[in-house]
Amino acid sequence: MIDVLYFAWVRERIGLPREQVQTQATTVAGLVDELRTREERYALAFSDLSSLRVAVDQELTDFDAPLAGAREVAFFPPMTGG
Amino acid sequence: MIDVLYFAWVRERIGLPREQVQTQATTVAGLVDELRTREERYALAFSDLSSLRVAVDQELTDFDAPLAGAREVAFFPPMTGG
Amino acid sequence: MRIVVQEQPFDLGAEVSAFAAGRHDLGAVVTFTGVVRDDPAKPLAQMMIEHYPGMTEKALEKIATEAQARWPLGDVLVIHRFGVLHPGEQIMMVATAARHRKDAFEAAEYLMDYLKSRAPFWKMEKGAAGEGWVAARSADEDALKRW
Amino acid sequence: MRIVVQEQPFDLGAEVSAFAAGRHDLGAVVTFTGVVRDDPAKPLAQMMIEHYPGMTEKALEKIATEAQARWPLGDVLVIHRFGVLHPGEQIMMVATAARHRKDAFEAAEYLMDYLKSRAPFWKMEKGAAGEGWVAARSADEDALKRW
Repeated sequence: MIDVLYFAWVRERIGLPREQVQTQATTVAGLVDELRTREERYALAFSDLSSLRVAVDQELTDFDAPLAGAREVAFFPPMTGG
Repeated sequence: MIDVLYFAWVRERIGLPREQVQTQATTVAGLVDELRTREERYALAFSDLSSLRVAVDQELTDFDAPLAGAREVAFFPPMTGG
Repeated sequence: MRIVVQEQPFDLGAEVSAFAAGRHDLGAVVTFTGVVRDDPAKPLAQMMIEHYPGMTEKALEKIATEAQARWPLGDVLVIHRFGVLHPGEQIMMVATAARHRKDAFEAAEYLMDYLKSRAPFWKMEKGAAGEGWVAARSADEDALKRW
Repeated sequence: MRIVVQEQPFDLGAEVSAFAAGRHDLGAVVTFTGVVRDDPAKPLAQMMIEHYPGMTEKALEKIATEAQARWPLGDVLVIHRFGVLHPGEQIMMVATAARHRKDAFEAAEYLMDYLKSRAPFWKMEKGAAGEGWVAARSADEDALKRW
């Protein structure tokens, strides 16, 4: 089980800020593929990966990143701080 | 008659902060030549023009600048503000 | 180094005074302050800043640590707010102190460039015309290529 | 634009707060503060700053006006002290406000580069080892080539 977190419009599209997910995926991209098949709102949120960023265990990474040992994966749009 | 002002170590070498000078010089360089002939302390202060800066009527300029109409000429080392 | 992520306003004047005080070996202090901007053509009622608690602090510390590794800095301060803000309010600030001004300026610009695109904050604007998430500017991503 | 040349100390925190306040169209505020630095290897008792009354104000106004012509600035502030200062005291500050951070940063660096080499201030340091005028650094003159 890993915690999956959503922020900003990803959170709005999926409709919740975090959930626990049972996954067989070995990479972030694999997890995304699993989520996409769940429901339309997931497919919509993950329709364009180039507009998304991902963090594994609170470190920014990319969609090829392995999930081995990961406790927390977060999906969000490009940051707009400052 | 023009006011001639000295700042920082130029003031210290010449021994006064300002004086009125009667001059026939038409350029700053001409004024410097006249001052140099006055006394040793002037010759010393003006011995290396590359280490000096000049302002005519409170505008930074160079030693070729004309003196026509000038009321105030100031000599000083490179600035070190900030 | 001091990293602060908080909802409440901060006192810019007090922060700058405290940051600059007491260190006699540092000749140059640079600050950047980000303010909620209001466009008269598209009036803003409020800005809501979402963040990723836990990751935010880590990301800011990583950016500040990298700045300290690249420039000889005496001190670094980063403060960033989240929650609801209104036009004219201060969103965030960074401060850098160094012996020479070039280092303090460059480090502050570096902090801002990375904070913009690598710290997990997202801005939503609410106004008369509705609400919407602020889009990342490609100029902000491009700014990172400088370093 | 506000240009201040004065002998007494200024309140950095109050100046920064006042400068940043009230303008809702400006998202970015940058400040630079110069502090009298003390080198432990060569302890400084005091710094004396001489200036050229009349020309100083004109030179600073000219530099600030040029900065406003080059960058879209909402406001510019320059404060510079003269007279006797001690280690840790603030010598001067500049502040710039703009819509975007790049303009505010560049304008502040421009102001500092020109102020260093084109505003008529001279520093004398007094310490245990005697007194002497601070020499201009060629790096400061070189910095102007950037603009």
